[in-house]
Amino acid sequence: MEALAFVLGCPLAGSLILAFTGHRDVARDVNVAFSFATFVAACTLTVRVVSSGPFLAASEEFFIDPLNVFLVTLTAFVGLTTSLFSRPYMRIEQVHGNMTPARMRLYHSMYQLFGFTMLVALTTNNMGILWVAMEAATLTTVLLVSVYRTAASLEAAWKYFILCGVGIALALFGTVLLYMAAEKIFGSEGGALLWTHLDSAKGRLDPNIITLAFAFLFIGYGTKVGLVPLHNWLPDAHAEGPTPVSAVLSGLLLNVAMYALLRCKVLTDGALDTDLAGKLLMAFGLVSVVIAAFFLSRQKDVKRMFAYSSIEHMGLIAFAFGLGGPIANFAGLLHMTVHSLTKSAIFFAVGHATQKAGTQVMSEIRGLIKVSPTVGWGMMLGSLAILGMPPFGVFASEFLILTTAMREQPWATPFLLLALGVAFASVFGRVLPMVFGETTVKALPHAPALLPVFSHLALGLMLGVYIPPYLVGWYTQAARMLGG
Amino acid sequence: MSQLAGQLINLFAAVILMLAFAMLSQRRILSLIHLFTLQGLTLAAATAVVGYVTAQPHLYLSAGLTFVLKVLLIPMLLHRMIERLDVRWDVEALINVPTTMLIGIVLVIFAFNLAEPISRLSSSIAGGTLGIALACVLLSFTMMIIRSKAVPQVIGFLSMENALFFAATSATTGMPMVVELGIALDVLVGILILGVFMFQIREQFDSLDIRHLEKLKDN
Amino acid sequence: MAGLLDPTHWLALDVALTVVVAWLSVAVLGLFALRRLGWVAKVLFPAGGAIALLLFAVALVALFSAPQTAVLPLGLPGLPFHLRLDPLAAFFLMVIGAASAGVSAFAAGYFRKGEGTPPGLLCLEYHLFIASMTMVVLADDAYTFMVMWETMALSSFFLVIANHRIAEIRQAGYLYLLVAHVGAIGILLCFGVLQANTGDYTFANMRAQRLTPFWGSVAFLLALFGFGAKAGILPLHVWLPEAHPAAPSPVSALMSGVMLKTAIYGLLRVGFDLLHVQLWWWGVLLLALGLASAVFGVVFAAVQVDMKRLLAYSSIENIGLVFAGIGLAVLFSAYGMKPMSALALTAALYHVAGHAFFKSLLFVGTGSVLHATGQRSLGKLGGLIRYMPWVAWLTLLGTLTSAGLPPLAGFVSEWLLLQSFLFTPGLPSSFLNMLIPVVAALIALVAALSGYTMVKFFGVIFLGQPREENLVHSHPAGTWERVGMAWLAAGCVALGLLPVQFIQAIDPVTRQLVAAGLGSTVAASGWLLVPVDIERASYGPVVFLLGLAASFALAFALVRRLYHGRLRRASPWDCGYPWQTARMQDTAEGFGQPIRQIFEPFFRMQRELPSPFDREPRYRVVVGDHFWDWLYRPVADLVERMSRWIGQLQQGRIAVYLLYSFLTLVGVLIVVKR
Amino acid sequence: MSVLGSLSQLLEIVVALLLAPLLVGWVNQWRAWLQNKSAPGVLQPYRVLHKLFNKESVLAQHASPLFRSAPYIVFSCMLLASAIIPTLSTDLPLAPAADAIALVGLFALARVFISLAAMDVGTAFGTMGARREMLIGFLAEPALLMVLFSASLIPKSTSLATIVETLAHRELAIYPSLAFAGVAFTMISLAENARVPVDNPATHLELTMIHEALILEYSGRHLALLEWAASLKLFAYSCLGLALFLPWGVAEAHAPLELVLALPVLILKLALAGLLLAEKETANAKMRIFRVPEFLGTAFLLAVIGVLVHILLGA
Repeated sequence: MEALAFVLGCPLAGSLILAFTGHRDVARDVNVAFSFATFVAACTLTVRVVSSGPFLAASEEFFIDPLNVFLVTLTAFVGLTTSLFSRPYMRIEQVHGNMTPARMRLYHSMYQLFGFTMLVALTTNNMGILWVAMEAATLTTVLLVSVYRTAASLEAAWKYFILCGVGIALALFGTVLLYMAAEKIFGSEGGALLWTHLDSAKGRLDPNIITLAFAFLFIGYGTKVGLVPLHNWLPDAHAEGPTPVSAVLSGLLLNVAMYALLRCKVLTDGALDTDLAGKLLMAFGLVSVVIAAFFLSRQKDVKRMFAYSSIEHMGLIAFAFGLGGPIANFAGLLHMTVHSLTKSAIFFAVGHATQKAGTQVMSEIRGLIKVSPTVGWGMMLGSLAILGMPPFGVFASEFLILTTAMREQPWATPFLLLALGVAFASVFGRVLPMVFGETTVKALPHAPALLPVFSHLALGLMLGVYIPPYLVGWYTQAARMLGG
Repeated sequence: MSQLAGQLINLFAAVILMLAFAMLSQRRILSLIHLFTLQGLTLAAATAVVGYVTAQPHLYLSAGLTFVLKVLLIPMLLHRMIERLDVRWDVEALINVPTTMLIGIVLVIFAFNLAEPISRLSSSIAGGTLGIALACVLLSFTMMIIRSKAVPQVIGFLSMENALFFAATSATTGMPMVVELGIALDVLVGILILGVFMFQIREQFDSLDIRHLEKLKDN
Repeated sequence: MAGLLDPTHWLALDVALTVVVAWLSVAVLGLFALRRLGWVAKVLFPAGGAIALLLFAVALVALFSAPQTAVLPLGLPGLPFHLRLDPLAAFFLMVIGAASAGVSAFAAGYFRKGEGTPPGLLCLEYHLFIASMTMVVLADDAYTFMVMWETMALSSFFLVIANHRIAEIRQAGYLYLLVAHVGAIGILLCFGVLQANTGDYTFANMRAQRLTPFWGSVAFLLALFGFGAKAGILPLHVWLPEAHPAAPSPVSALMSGVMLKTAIYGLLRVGFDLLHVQLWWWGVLLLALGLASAVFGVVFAAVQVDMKRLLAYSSIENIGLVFAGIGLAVLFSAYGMKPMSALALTAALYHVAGHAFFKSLLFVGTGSVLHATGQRSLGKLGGLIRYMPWVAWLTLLGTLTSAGLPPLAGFVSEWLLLQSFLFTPGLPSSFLNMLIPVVAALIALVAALSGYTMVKFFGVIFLGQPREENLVHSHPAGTWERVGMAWLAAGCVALGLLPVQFIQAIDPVTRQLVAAGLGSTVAASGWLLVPVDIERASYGPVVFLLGLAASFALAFALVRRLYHGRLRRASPWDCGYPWQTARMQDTAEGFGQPIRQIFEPFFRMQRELPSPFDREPRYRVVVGDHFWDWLYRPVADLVERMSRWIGQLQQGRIAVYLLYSFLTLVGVLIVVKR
Repeated sequence: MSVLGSLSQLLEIVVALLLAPLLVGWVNQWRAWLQNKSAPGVLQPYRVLHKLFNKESVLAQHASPLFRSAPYIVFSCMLLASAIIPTLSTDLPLAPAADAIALVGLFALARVFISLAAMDVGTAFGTMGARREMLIGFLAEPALLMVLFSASLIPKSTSLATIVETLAHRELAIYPSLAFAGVAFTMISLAENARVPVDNPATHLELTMIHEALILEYSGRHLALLEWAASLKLFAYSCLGLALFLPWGVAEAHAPLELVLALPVLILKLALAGLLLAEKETANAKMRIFRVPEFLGTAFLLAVIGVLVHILLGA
């Protein structure tokens, strides 16, 4: 309970404080401090849940169960490492003159607020609040994306805002329908939107309404997950914002959206006897994987490329949850974890690489391994990991997903094979010359932050060869909640 | 009494739908804002009536909220914005209004057809309005698609929010208060941010024509 | 892992694991001594070699002991790392251990300063590579297998691009890893079929499954795709002639000599062990692919002008022969002719072992040459036998083995293979019987052509006169290099002279896979190799060698005894044209010319013929591979076209994006409405 | 291995060593006569060998040990070959050590060494000769193998002794496959022994010679050994052909009488064979080197067809 209060309180307080002090040099460290506090609180919360099971809080408005607590911890952790990364990164940005003090203030405050909204979205028990939090997350990230105030960043932010705004609006419509269905059972008292109630009564929800509701919720949250063809905001937003923001966007926000989608899926599966939700997820997931793979082979901008790779992986995750069943759900959750770890690590490395080369155009970044071996290796290993090379964790989940798909949906495997092959060819073919070979780039004014990169990669590596038992228990419980 | 109220709500629904159509075909930004204000007003009224019928005090609150937000605050903001950006007398050329109308009608039929089974077994006094709300959502969506200037696009976005509110209040008897507050807050912040953006876009591209925002692409 | 604390009753498997751990620790030590070449070269690599010898010994023991299993507390939940050491695994462990021992010793003398990647890192990657190969063979569940398989690919990739300054090498590495990865996905899907929806990925479970012929064939084809890609079978071979030359020579040796064998292992494991029944057409398919690769490989090897490319192509040839043998074994066992199947399988395995030795030997030989001269192009070498005799004579052994000449290893496997073909006309299907002579003829042709290629290889590098002045200063190989090469050469000779003993060692493997073996029949007739019975066929390499040696000695003695041994050195006959230079010798291109002429349709040739009016006339011929045009370019173009087409989706207009969302919404609504 | 066996083995080796040059002399003599030239004596090859052994041998400056050891290796290969081919008897202690396939391998070994030796000196001719020799080799070798296969399919065995035994001492049967094999074998042995139409032993015309180009740098005892080896090769091939295609008269195990009888029969057969060879060499013209692959390819195909025919007719 208190832990929860801290989890939500720290970032909120942080954003308020940094809203005034964010332009000072100390702010970077304050940012880290608050993120660290959040992380600690999240850990205690996790311990609590793992030891004594799920619980409700604040008159049932908040609900902590294995499914969301593991995302909470993940969010807090990546938030922490990203803040660590953003210390030197933003410092260098200031030196390069891309960030004014005012913008620094905005950046730091919004960074914490963004974390807050995500944590609320994860922990709330109220589908309405979930929606509110998602919208709020959108708003904060819009500000973060546009922080450079360049033409490109404005365009990206605008598109991001409009597309996600519309998407989220549709989700609201879905929520209204959900409420409408629930109202018949619970009456118009507040309880009707509480997920726990809905979950307990999902068998009795009216299928017609739920079907329609899920359609809207799917489109709505699917937009934020970045499922093709609702993905168009994603590459722009990732490419034009500051790199730490890109890291949290694809590392965390996509996960949160996916989480919202999963909550809806559980209700829908309960209410309908058809496997509508699963089918939709599978179809859109597969399309996303294939289309994103082909987009990958056209990229010139490094951050854009990895944004598309995020779309691809989200598609894979959606496909996994669509498959359903204990193994596939487990694989999906695992993939969410390793993807956010690996992808954010990649963005850290990419951030320093782009700062070194002074450009995001891949053809102009060369021979990182010569200038700073650590960044080079970070990028190399990260890319290999994200491409599903063992012993990194992404491989573990892809292994489970593909092998399960091979027998449950054989027709899908050729597409997956094609997509993964194309993705590998495109990404690796571009990363290789960036990392190896001759170079002309120069050193940085400040030392890059390497702890985040390699801690993430190490974790990803560990999840590939060894998953700690409590983590396993955690995953399996979560998978069970997803109707595995 | 109650079925009079029901008819009243249906009337409001019709008005809102009509206003949506009007917006879809309206060329001038200023009148767009007026239409939007009207829509907000109707929405507030409808909410109040629903509150009166179902005797739910918190609906009055949300009616008031709607009034303040969508009749006073946002229109005012919009007015000041177009004042500053001096696009008050802007007229944008729409492609072929009749076609858009036809599309709109098709959408309305589609929406009704979609909502029909639900409305039938809807408990609340005016469940039939769900179809209208859905239609409004789709219409505003279309509007956003065909508008090529920033402000009208935003207004389309807002009218979509209106439709959602309408669905929330009339189809169901109002969302929980906390949710409504949250939504309202989001909308407000959103419109503020959009406002800021418009100025920045303006100074970047010295125009609000979003056709300038087509640099980032992959083809 | 029972009694791990008490070394007295360790199982062979425990020792094998210890070997892996030891290698890993050596690797880590290398990471700590990143740039201290002396330490890495003179301590770590020899240590790795010694460990490899231990592996070799333990594998030899394990061959004759019952399967042992262990479970490591790693891996996925409910799917820890299962390990199993059965005869099949033991055989390949033996190959790995033996070959990598020699290569490690050589590597100790090979790596120099200033070659791209720092030596410590090379040491790390190198030992990671051999350790992962060992684990691939030990793996007993799909996940462990895949993890180790890809680790193997990854570490070898980094070794290939050790000298990453050069763009071609990066390209080669890229192609290599790409093919490896796609192949790996194929294998992964194959396991997906084999686990048959049980969600249990252990091989034990897969053995228990009884797949329908359809699913069985799907699994087999996927496995063939995956492992074929790794083995460099047509048409997935293109990476091989690029990657093997690009790597440092010890690495090329390991990749050609050992890594390709893991693909063979995988194919055997899936085809014979995990799949409970074989279909006859699998055998035909394997046979066809194998022969195609063999002919293709040897023909291309014959026309190469880069010594390492030549060897790479010859690897394709040898792997093709192994595939042919396996195909025959599948064919036989599909018709329930167990002993014949065992014979074919023995031939294949024998060739696996032999190839591991002689190809590694040849590659490290080129390594020494490369170091001594800095030349890879045959056109610029020659006469080295006088400057680096050790390398020359040891390489000669490898060359003769590779040419399939008695009494060395290559001949034995060739002999066994031909024997198994000779007995084929007992197959129930007359159509297949028709096929056999053609197949046998092709194999004979391949063998003869490899002789041609090897004469070219050895003759142009080591014999004749130096084609460049600086070759005169090329220094002989160091001690470690000699030790490594000597070990490998000894292997070639031993395999050639002791087929009986070695076939007895293979016997448990064939018994495990096809429930039959040659061990007993062979053991019956002492030193004579008699696969079936003395009346049908027999071959006694020792007697053979003794006969040769005796007549050699006799002739020598008699000539010396009866006549004088006067000898005079003079310059060779210049047929009246005293201005001959070393450049007037026949070149590698020249040596390949007849092949280019006879097998013209095989090649994509661009000739540059000189005209009599050129100021400085030059002749140039570039020999290319048709498969690029037939298979790879089209695929690449297709992907390119598709991505360009898909790229149209993302054209920057927000209205269009909104339209997408809108249409998707409507579409989904329509779908759910139904 | 019986006493008689070892005896016949010894006898075979001696016979081979003695008769081989004689056969060459015989062929040359007849060829001269057929070409209306005055012929050298039948014993001429012996005289040549004696002369060469007595001469001092001249070595190129940078010739390597490989160059010097090659003649001995080649010689011993040929000796071993003619020892394992059942010319007089099928009861040979050495025979089990090497069957038909090993025999082909043996010839290949010799070829590889002579070619390497030729490349060692590094003159244009040596390498060219080596290349041509290997070219002929890689076509002739599989063809020979196929010929032996089509023979070995009859007794289902690759052991030469068994083959000859079956062919010689079974009731007379017509094997159509052997007809093809025979033709193929003739062509192969012409090519392998550097005979017209593939090569001309009597010329040193630089652009066309093959065998002579190989041994161009040799002299003295080394040359003598190589010449002797060449004649042994011719002898071995002829005996192989005779053993396969008219095997009658070859002694079986434990039949001393047959053994005594076998020698004259063999000589008779060889004389006839030599006569035919001389006739053929006179009647035909040498072909261009580029036509050789076609020639040998035909032989290869014929041999394969032979095997096919055997399997088709199930005979």
